[in-house]
Amino acid sequence: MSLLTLDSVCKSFGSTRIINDVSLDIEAGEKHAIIGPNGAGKSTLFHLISGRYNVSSGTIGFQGKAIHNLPPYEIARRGIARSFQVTNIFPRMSVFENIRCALLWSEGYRYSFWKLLGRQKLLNDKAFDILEQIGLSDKAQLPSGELAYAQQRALELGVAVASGAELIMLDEPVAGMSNSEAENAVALIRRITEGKTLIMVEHDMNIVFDIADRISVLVYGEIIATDTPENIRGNARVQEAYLGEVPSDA
Amino acid sequence: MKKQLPVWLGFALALIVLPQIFDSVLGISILNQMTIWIIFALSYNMLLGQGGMLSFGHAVYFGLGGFMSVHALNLIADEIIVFSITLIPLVGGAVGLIAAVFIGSFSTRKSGTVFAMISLGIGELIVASSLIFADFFGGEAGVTGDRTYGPPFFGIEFLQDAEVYYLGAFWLFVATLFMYLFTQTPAGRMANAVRDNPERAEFIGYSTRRVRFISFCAAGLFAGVAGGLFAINYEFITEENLNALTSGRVLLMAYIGGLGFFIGPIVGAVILTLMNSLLSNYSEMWMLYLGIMFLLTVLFLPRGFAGFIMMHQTAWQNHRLGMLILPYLITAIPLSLFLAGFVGLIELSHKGDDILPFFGLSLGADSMLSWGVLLTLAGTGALGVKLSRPRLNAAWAAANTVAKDADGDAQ
Amino acid sequence: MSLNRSLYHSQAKKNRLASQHSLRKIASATIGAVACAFSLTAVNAQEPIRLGFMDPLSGTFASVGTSGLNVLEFAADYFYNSKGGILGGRMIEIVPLDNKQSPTETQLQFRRAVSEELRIIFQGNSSAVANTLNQTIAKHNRRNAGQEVLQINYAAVDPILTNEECSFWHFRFDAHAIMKLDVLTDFMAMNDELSSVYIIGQDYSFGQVVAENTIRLLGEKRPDIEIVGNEFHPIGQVKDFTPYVTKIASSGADAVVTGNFGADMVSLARSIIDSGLDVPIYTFYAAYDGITATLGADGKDRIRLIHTDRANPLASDERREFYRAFKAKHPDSDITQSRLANALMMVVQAMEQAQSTDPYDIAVQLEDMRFTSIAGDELWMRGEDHQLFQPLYISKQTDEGIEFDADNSGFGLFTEYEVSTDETITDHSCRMRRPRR
Amino acid sequence: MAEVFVFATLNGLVTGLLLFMLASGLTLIFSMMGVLNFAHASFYMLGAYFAYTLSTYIGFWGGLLIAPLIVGCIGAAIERYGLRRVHQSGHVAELVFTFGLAFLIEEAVQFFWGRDTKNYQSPELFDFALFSLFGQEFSAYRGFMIAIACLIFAGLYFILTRSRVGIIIQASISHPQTVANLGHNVPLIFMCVFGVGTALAGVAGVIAGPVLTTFPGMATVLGSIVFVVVVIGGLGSLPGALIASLLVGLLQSYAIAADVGMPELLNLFGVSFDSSHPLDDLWTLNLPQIAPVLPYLLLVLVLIFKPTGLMGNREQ
Repeated sequence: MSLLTLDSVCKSFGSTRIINDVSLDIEAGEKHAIIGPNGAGKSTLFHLISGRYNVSSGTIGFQGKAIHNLPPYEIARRGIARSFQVTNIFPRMSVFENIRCALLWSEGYRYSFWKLLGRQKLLNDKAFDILEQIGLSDKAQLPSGELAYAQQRALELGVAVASGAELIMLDEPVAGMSNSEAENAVALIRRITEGKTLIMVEHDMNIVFDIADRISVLVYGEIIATDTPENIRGNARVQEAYLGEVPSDA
Repeated sequence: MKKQLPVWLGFALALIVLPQIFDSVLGISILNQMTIWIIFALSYNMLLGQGGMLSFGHAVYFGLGGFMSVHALNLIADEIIVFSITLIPLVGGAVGLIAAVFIGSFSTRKSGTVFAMISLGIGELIVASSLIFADFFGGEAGVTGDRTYGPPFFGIEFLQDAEVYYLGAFWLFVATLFMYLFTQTPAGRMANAVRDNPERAEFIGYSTRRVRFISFCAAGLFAGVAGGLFAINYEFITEENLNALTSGRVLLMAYIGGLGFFIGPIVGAVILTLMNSLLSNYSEMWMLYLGIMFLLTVLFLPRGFAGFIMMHQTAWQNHRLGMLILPYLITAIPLSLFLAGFVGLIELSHKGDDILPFFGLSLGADSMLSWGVLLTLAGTGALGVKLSRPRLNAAWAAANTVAKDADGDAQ
Repeated sequence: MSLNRSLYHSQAKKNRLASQHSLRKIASATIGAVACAFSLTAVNAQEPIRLGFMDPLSGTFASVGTSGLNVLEFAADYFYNSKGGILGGRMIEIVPLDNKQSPTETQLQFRRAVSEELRIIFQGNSSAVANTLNQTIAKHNRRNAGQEVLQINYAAVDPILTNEECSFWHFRFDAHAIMKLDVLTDFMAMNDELSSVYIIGQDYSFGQVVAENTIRLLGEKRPDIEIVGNEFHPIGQVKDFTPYVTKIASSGADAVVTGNFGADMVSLARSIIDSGLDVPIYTFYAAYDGITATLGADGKDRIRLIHTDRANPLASDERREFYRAFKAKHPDSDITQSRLANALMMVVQAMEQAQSTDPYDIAVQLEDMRFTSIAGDELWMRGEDHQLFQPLYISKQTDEGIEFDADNSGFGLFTEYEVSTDETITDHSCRMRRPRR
Repeated sequence: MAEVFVFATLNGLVTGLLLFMLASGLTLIFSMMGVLNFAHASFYMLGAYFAYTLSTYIGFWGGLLIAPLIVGCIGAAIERYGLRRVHQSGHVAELVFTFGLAFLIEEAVQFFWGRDTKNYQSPELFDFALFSLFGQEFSAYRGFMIAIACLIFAGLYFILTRSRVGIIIQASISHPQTVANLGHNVPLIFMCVFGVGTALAGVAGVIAGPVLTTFPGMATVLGSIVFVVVVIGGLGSLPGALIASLLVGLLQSYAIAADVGMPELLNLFGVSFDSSHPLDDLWTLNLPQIAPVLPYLLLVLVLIFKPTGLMGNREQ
């Protein structure tokens, strides 16, 4: 059985249909990339899966249970974590606090107001481990709003993966990075999604073909193809609809 | 926590020693006000500073807690219940909590303007009902009680304000400690996260509404505790203690003190209490000064007085604070000249036929010379500040740039 | 002597001191400062008698408080300080205590008063404040024997202060609301053409006392007068009184009775005038502090007040002199409450009789004191409930026959009806607990 | 009964339109700048006081012309030297700034004009009854107030829908960033809009001062109600502001006129309580008594069930 199942998902804003009858199955452990021209609805699709938007029709199932139209926190608790295209962290809190907050729910702390965080050795160690992984341990006490851009992106990733979610969704994780920064980021993504399921939206085709096991192509709100990287490269419809518009820096 | 032990010990010591220094009736009275306002302002900061919820009706929880506490005092006096006076703040806290649970259940769904407006509306509704339900709220005269009837606490009957002070100081210490500890818990930290970025908080598994609700309830609880202390201290409470003026005042305290810092509201409460009780004895215009000070703070010290102190952290860490002392002093002299002149002008324009004693001078409103002296004073001061600014800015830059270099070297 | 006195003032009263023309000029200021140091040591032997004056001196209600303070300070200077002081040459010093008309601030200012050893506190505005102060003083005096404080209430009219809640430490120099209403309804009852009355008031204790007792008293005196409306509105929150006036108009009332004060009074009167409703307004607080000026010609013959001081024409030259002197010093201010002068003079007389400034001794002397005011009125402080009895007057706003106007507007109060001291005496329900000495 | 109804409607209309004059400026400012101006009613008060002072020299009409200009200039200056600076510290800081401003303006008014009520009179030109109905007069001045308010609404509507400036402003309401990208001087637009918004409040003050009494508390009495109106109407919606203004005005006016209360209501259901009941105050509650709080009740209900307000589509 698939880990994530989208069945005839539609989303309209007013009379404009952004996502049209999308069906998709993601297997556990799969690294899946979604590509498509600007405005194709990739981010909207992410928002539908992660609960930021409600679907207009269709269903989304995760581990066999329907999750569409649940609030984001319910979906997050079931094991879907995501990052954002525009850095979306807690700017006035320290880097360490960002990661620790991202860990809290999965570590079972819920809304407790009787436990002192300073005393939770296991939790703090875990947060430091993640900081180590994303290479920010020396900036642990800095307010995260003061980090450099690439570091903020790294933190963005860290916050997304901290909860140890089964499914990780990354929205353009390397957008706006220099080549060397992007390389580091890809290595980081590989490392932290080891053994997890990954869905990724990305414009950089090198990275997409490098990481992904399967690729879906979204054009005007419809998936026109889902296949392995090799087959997608050879798909005529994809060529026609999309590849001509690949950004030049790809 | 261990690192902060000296701070807490110092705090406790200060609470014990202060009434020995300021031991007049007035001194004790001001200290008592401070204990109440500090708790209240800290509880407000849980909402705005830590939770990002701007409330225009926080006095509701303070006032309701206070009203119930006075009623509790009366029940004790009538021997209907047996309860120690020392625990009255718990009554206030419980009432504050209950009210917050009820109101928070629908008001915390959104933050921002919607929350602010609901808090304003609820505040007005409660104030209005306080005048309608005269049996419970006592109309505009309020309700009175007497704190001396309960079972004595180790022989203390709380006849004097000084005895009440120590009770208040105890509760202040406890409440401050708990409010501080709250910031160190998952719920407290998530409140910060929701303040910073409610959207992201949802995607890491937290319902922002629930997080806000918990902060809101905690803030209501401690506001109620402050209300309970108010009841013990003044033995009465009126509608004005839950109206918009009181809500505005606690907002002022928290903001002037500095929202981003735990200690901020404490600083703000101390400053405003002093201004309110002392300044008003010297000038009818004290509210004008308060308003000006508030606006200047918002304009130039967006992080409040605590923020201003914290600005010097970098310089301090790198032992460059000394560089700033002289420039500060140089600016302070013309600044105080300007302030003296400015205040003099305001006071003089309101003297009518009376004479304004001004540093040994007697100024009269109908003497051009008087106006001239003050205008010159203010003018020279302003000019002096303007001239000394570049030097201060340079010194500031130096103290901090050097600090950054040292930082870079260390790496 | 005169120089010394004024200098002493500049020291003691901090920034609120009496003006002395000789001192206005900066040139003399330095000399003044030096002389000040001398006069201080000289005065120490003759310590001043310090009296607290607690009323709103900042904020919205401040105009009422400051005008009271002007009168009290002036009276102290005019009657005593300029004549060599009291109790063998001691000056009277008035210490202002700004309670911002808030019960909470009243408590804070009371503690300040205790701190500064002020043992006699004059207070008037707001019954809520008076009640708070009454209870605070009662508690304080019980808990601090030997440091008692005395409350001289010159304007708060809530009846309970000399009835259920009466206290040995409280003396009222104003007539309470029911006494005033008794006279007001007598006056209304005399008007045979009056057949219906509309009552409107602020929704708080005084407003309710007015409504309740107007209905009761008119019912006793003129059962034929119909009460066509009894309306309460929230205090200080009404933007526009026109909707209320519409109701008054449609009720067909011949007269309106209200206990409103401040902006609520002005707005109500304005709305009544604007809607062309030609009915008299019987009221308590519709003069001075800008109100007379604002209503001006529109209020002529329409506003009728019940009050304790005879307005124009003044009865005695002594009072005329006092008014003139006050006006010379405070051209923009009026003597809004000459009760304050009565209260001060009676307190001073009590001090002189007891040769003491102790509140207990003063209180004992004040009880059952009879006193002739500068207006020539006979006053009696009843010992049983500490309520002062004095003649009561009903006056109307007009510009005819006005010797002393209000707000320099040309309009003032002209007395139409008066009731002698004896006729105002009413029963009381006070069961006073007297401290043992 | 009919006369009460007619006059209640008229009174509600006057109050509602007065509220609208304030609410329109507030809405304009909010739409453009995202700032809920707490001090808006204070500018209304300033308008009344300036007009009072001017009217003693150059008469009412001079005041009507000049006072709003002065108020607008003060508003623009405050935007330029105050709000713009605070803007960097975020929305809470802005809200708090205007909150402090309201406080300061009230103190400043007391400082310059004193605490007494001011004898600010409507012009003699209007000292007649516009019409008389059931023996009650409707003063010409109130008619004048209605006319001015309608004029303002028409003017605003025309400017917003027909002029170039209006198109820019409309665009800024829906797409503030885009307008800046199109090369318009947004700070200048902000300053002007704030100036115009406060000047509108000034106009309201000038014409309301004579009937609603010019005193230092006049801003407080109106201040939060205007706020309530704007929020109920939907933040940023001018039609919403108009509807909410009239709604609140009429609601209060009818509530005062209606002599019904809990006793009548309970009697309908055949329930009665004796007066010694502890909740006596609740059972004897009547509508006129709670009229002034009805807007707040409405506010809370609207916010709970439709947080965007009646006509709004933006959530702040």
